[in-house]
Amino acid sequence: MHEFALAESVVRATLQTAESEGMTAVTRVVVQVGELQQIKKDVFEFALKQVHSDDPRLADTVLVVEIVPARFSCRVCEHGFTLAETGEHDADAKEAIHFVPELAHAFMRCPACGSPDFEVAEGRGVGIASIEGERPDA
Amino acid sequence: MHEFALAESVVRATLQTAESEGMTAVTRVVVQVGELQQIKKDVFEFALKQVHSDDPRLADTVLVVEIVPARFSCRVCEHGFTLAETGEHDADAKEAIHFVPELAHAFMRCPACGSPDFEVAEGRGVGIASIEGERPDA
Amino acid sequence: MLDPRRAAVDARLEGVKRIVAVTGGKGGIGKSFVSSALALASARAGRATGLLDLDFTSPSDHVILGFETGFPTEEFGIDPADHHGIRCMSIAHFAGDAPVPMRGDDVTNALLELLAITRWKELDLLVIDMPPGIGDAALDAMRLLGRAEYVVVAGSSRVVLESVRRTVRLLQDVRVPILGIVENMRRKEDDGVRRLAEAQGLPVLGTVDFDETLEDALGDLDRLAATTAVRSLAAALLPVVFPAGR
Amino acid sequence: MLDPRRAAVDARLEGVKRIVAVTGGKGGIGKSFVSSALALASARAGRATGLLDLDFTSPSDHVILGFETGFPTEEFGIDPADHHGIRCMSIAHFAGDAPVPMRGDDVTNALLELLAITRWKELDLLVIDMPPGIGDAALDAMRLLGRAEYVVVAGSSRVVLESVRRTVRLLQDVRVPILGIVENMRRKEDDGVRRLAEAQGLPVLGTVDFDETLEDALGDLDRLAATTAVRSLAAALLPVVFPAGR
Ligand SMILES: Nc1ncnc2c1ncn2[C@@H]1O[C@H](COP(=O)(O)OP(=O)(O)O)[C@@H](O)[C@H]1O
Ligand SMILES: Nc1ncnc2c1ncn2[C@@H]1O[C@H](COP(=O)(O)OP(=O)(O)O)[C@@H](O)[C@H]1O
Ligand SMILES: [Mg+2]
Ligand SMILES: [Mg+2]
Ligand SMILES: [Mg+2]
Ligand SMILES: [Mg+2]
Ligand code: NI
Ligand code: NI
Ligand SMILES: [Zn+2]
Ligand SMILES: [Zn+2]
Repeated sequence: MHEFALAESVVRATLQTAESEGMTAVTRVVVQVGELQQIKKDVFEFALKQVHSDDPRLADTVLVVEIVPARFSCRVCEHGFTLAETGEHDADAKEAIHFVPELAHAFMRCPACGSPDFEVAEGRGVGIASIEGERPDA
Repeated sequence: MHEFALAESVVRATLQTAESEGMTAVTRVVVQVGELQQIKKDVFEFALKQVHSDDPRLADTVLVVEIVPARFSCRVCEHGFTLAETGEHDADAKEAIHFVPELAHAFMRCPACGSPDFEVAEGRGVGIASIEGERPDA
Repeated sequence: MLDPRRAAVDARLEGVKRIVAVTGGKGGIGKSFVSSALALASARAGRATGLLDLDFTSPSDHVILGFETGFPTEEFGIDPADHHGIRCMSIAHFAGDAPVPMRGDDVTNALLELLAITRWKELDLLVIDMPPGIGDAALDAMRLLGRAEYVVVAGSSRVVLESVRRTVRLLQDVRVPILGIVENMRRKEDDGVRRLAEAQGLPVLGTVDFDETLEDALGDLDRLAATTAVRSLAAALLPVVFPAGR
Repeated sequence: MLDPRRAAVDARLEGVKRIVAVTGGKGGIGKSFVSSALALASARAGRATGLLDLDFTSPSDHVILGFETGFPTEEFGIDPADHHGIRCMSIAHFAGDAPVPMRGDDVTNALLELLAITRWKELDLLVIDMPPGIGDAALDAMRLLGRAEYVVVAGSSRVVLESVRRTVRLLQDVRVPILGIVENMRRKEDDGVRRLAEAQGLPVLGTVDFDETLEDALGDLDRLAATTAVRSLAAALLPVVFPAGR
């Protein structure tokens, strides 16, 4: 469950933003989770709730977790591909990529030319798409 | 005058594009030259004319050379700056950057924080912005 | 898109009293040996010690210290496995012996991810085996590990000296604190490293001779700790990292 | 924006009969020594020879062969200076001894620029001293130098072997031709390199012992050419690079 560490990062970053933007309450946070990292949405939602700091600004926050499909693009042959097209991977490869998505380059290959030199164009890991909140002056 | 080598690259790339797009004549090529590389516009125009291959498709090509101002952005302190703001550089530094613009990282520093870890956001080297031509079917 | 990991990095290192980053010029100079030996000596001196191998291309600390590279346990993050008192983290834990060809952005991402999820907890010393070169990995490590103090490994070959000189200039340019220089793999009397150190205004913290017995001791902590190489390295660095009474 | 440099790279290498790229695992293994020694031996065998140092972080060939690092002459591009029959190109020609901290994109750009403007003209052999690591520099060099054949430098330390194994696996993954492995800096009999080569189905092209006299010969071509190290390297590689009758 290293999802807790990621969830905690999201909460910290949210509070930093709330602080710097002078929010008195955070109403909505949209978190995007890349398909590549294979984080289970419910596990992450659970983790986010657990680490939901006791900061009052987070008391009524609506949390939206969206999974972003992974898209790859090969630097050698320019082929674009999806996660499914990279084939089946063994449990160790999946676990490694779950921890550090860049390990895709150790375990996945371009289905067209076999190169490990591809770009993860989308759907890598955890990002915060938006943070909405209330400001005293608004 | 290594401008000739760059000019020749432009001509080669132009002919490759003409070939792959089935152009019978290239009417207009817009080349953008980054300020950082300090290539003199007239020298480059002269070089381009000299290497203007005897390919008939280039016989009446209008060549436009535009200088693109350099813009830098520091990765450490996020300061954005221009070439002028990096101060005066000695002849060797200028010459090195003229050959390989990335040597800016050896000789220039962020004027705000002193770091060499900045991005050349624009105005690096030579690029072809557009190639227009006539096709038999057009 | 806001990257939440940056917010976590400092928090993950909150319980670490001191961060010593071992760098040098080119590869093969002994950065991994010095990092591993320092971590070993620190642990044997009773200090809570961590070791982070940031060479994603050729991780070596697991070979030198002989720690297992299976997946670390997950516990509200990942928990660096304890190897006889040294808490170790390396890309080899995840990649095994597969090559990990990564471009600059990938390196930045992998580094951020590791720093954001690894829970070092309370440490007296975290040793960072710095990535070779002065590209994305090294620049990001310097940027993200703001509290690190640097030890520069040098050797007396002219090839090595030229590259160490470049590295020191870069460290000075980016204004990180440099503890000093360690001369490694000395084969004969030579003052190249001392002169470089003087020219840059840095102390030579110690000299480690080339040690014929080191290779056979790799992976065996007791034998390693007894080598002349590890003992001279410990004598050079422990007093600097843990000054008397601290 | 279309990058015109890609179109030039192949043209610039048109007159080059053979491209041999020297790679290895970690740094310090002897890639620059092997590259420089091969170029030296080739030139002394009367072949038109070029040497391109692609280690932008720690360029070393100019130290080993002692060539000047002033700006090369411009002549419809840049003209690699002739150094006693070896036409040499290195980032050191431009950067002098300043460190060149570059991120991945910068490395890609600098590499493309160098390849697009350097006029090698007619060469029997161009030796590429490959960038260390398996990041942008190495991946781009492999991508852009499509005709290169690889020589892998290895050593018998366990630390080195593990990293060489990773490199060989990557070369095989990207399907570039591998001429074979050279064992360098051997200090004692040991079959680690031979076993690695067998396991990967590659020939061991030769073994170069650690040579105490090499350091003092650096920068002096006559002394270098007379060292045991350079002579055994030449004996190992010249027959492969220039098979009898070619
Ligand atoms: N003082 C020493 N005596 C003998 N061998 C050494 C010494 N220091 C390092 N080595 C060996 O030299 C090789 C390169 O050292 P390493 O620490 O891996 O360098 P780096 O991390 O800088 O690439 C390894 O095989 C290592 O065991
Ligand atoms: N066979 C050898 N005998 C003695 N010293 C060597 C030998 N091969 C390389 N060296 C020395 O080892 C150091 C590292 O070699 P180098 O070629 O720079 O490695 P790399 O390019 O792989 O980083 C240099 O000081 C070099 O002179
Ligand atoms: Mg990527
Ligand atoms: Mg840049
Ligand atoms: Mg190392
Ligand atoms: Mg080298
Ligand atoms: Ni997990
Ligand atoms: Ni010029
Ligand atoms: Zn592909
Ligand atoms: Zn700055």
